[in-house]
Amino acid sequence: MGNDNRQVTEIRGMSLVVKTVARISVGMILMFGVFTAFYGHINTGGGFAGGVIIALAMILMLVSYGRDIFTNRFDEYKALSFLALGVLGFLVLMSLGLFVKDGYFCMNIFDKGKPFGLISSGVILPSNLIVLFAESAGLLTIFLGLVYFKVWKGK
Amino acid sequence: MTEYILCFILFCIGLYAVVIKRHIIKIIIGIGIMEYAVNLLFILIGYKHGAGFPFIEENMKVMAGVSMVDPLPQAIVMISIIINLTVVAIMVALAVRIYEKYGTFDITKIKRLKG
Amino acid sequence: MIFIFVIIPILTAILLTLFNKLDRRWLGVVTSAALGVNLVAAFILISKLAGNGFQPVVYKLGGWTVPMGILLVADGLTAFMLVLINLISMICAVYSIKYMDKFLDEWKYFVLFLMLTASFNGAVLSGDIFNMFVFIEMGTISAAALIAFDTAPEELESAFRYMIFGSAAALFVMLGIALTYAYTSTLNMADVAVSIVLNKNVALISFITVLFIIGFFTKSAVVPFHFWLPDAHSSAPSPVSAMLSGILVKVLGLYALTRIIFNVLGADVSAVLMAFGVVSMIVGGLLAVYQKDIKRLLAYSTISQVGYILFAFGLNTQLGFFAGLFHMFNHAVAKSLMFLTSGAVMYATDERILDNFGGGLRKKMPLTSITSFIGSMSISGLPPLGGFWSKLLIVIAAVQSGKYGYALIAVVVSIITLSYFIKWHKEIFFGELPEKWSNIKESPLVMLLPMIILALLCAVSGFLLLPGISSNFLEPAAKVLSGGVEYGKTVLELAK
Amino acid sequence: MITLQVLIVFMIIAAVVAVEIQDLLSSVVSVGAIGLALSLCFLLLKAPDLAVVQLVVEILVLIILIRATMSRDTKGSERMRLFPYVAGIVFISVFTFYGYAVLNGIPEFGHPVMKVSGQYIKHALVQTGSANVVMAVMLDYRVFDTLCRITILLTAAVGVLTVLRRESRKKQEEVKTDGK
Repeated sequence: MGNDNRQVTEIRGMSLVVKTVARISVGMILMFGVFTAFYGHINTGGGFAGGVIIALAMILMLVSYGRDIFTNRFDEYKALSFLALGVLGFLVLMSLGLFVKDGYFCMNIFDKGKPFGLISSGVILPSNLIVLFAESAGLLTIFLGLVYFKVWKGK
Repeated sequence: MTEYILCFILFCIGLYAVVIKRHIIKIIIGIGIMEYAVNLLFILIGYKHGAGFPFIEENMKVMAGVSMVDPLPQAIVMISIIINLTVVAIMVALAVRIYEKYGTFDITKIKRLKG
Repeated sequence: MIFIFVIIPILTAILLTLFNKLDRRWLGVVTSAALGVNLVAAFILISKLAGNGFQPVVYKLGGWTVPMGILLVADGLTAFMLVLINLISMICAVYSIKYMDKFLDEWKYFVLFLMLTASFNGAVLSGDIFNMFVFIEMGTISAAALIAFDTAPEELESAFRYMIFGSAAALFVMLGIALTYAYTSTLNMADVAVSIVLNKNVALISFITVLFIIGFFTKSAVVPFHFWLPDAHSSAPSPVSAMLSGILVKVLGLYALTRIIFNVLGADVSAVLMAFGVVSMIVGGLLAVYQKDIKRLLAYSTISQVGYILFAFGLNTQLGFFAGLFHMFNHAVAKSLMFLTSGAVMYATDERILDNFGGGLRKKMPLTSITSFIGSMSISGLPPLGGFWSKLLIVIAAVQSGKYGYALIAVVVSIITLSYFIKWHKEIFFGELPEKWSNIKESPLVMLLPMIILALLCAVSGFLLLPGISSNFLEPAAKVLSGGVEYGKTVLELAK
Repeated sequence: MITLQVLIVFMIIAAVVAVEIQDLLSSVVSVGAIGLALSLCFLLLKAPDLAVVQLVVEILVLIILIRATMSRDTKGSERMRLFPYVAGIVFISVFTFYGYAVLNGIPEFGHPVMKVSGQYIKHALVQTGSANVVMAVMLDYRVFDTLCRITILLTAAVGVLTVLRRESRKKQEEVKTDGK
């Protein structure tokens, strides 16, 4: 009797130690990814590094907790539509320059703000955030595609 | 000069793996090595002796044209790293599917196409 | 406003991924509508160019001056390529509305198709070497995924082989870009051209040219690097193989090669281009005669026709460039017509090996057989059709620049072309109808319409030579190529 | 710089190991070693953005590669074929020698001709307001590249999903009813 419930918790994903470490560290990794994206135009990183870090945090959860945490609520088509929304947002942000008087397509029309403050470099901060959102969704789609393929073969 | 030559040798090892090796995963690894070598060459070109990181700090007098490393290759390599990631991802997806259909990773055995 | 050529396909692709529950007809209609808008914009661009005497139209992205930002340049050659790309991709999109009803997940096909077209338009428009490389990479990835669309073992293997050759070629091009940046420390094509003219280090420029030549010859399937083309074209869905052999081989390969070698580096490589052109003419033609698979035969004939175009460019004379570009137009139109007709035949009969066709399909599929006859005769150069005029011009250009031997080879190879296309037709369309094909019907209207349009284009393209039309369609493109390095100076003044 | 040359030599050795070793998993691990050494090289060459991105992307490539080889650890049965081996060696030696003879055309290592990026450094803070010049170049001066790069990510994501979907053709009876 005793080992039944222990057995149940063991079925999906890796051992308990990995799960607890993952559960603790995922919050920090996500925060680090968002921090890199927010302060991209001041110190290193930026939208790209932040996006990949956040995708890695999700993959850490996926690997350590097994596939079923995602299967019902979230599949790769939802992730793909997030990616498409991200790219659409980036396109809209880039085409804002067209509506200015003699603007060009990818023009940085927001005001430049205080040189070293957070809100300081016009279009670069919002585009960093949009790239963060699109990048993590895209890499997650690619990884989910690769992982779920194995599941179909299994069923 | 020696850095450029070492980078060329790394590129050639990747090229060797792609041309000679028959195992699909080895070919993907060869493409990966070639991509690393090209990215490294781009950054080697942009390096400047005794120059600082390409950031503008608070107190730095930018107008004096203080020496910085070349930022343009860094922007280009940042873009080409992720392109290489997508190339490897698509090749791995194809390799997984080929393994499931053919049952082997050896490219010479996968000769269903004639002519 | 010339960035809309790239943005409209990307925007429609994004909308299609978001609303992918649409019915297949709506997806196809939206795709071909977007490409139709592109085609109309290409014609407007030509009229604008003709207006101010074919000065290149320059668009400074983001408002930055030349060396700082990226530049989109549309001169005579770009306008010609834009018309060619958008014309054929719109027709292939209309064709694939009906062709795709055998497949699941059509929205993925149309998204990748739009991305492929966006990468062609971007590669042709961009005035920046690295930007052209990024578009070439986008074209390689979307073409590989489209080849592997029907996930049968052959498709997967040919997509993998195409991906190896494509990314290896892209890496050679990237190595060339790295060395050009090290030498001239700018990435803008016009800037590179001007600074190379100032201080010319012949050894380094020849090494960079060799790198670019290796990369772009692999992309345009010239003989020593052509191993990916027959597999990729014979296993891709027909509209995709029509796009691949009609445009991808010409835009990512030949256009990029000529633009960088002639306009940016200004290197004198005409002997190399001619030699490789003649070799791939002969090898492509000879190999095509022994093929059993209908699409593989067309793929090898693409290799030999690309050899014709390369040979014409290698002559390095104004008439040579004119004949090469004209043959590029004719071959793109006729070869995509041939791939569409072979797709229609496979759609009706699900049979692709020449021997067990038994012929006689023309009784059941009259229109398809007529259009495919026009297409094949246009490629092999029957007098009234377009292919004859371009091959004639190539032979005249070769004779004018004193290359009699090569001109003779060109004529012999066009006779070989005629032979394997007649074999192609005899096996499929002529002769009496075996009983197993008795119940097939003519291909549906949505597939017939593109074929008829392309067949008319084949027949009518002879009129492109009239002074009125050719002076603002083919002539400026040839002038840009034969102009060589002046491209850099004109673009720099305009973009000040 | 000696440390840089030592790192690149280490990468070359790891590349040879990655290519020549029979066992798949250890060759994938040595590719990971090359990627991490490359991230160190970027740090030495004063490119911190790239070090972060390369390190993180390297982990993702490693996961994807291990994912492909995990359950199929077949030994690579390599029979040494002489002709392509010799052809490869000849082509590579010609390529390296030609490169070596030509490389003195490029400015010496460490003295780049910074015609355009000199402008970037001078005007980045004023024109774009961002302190990180690399981010300024990527997201403001050459932002069209970033736009294309995100579209490439979308293409690759849709491409991976097309390659990995279960069945690609409708069942025959479905086609008959549908294509009436």
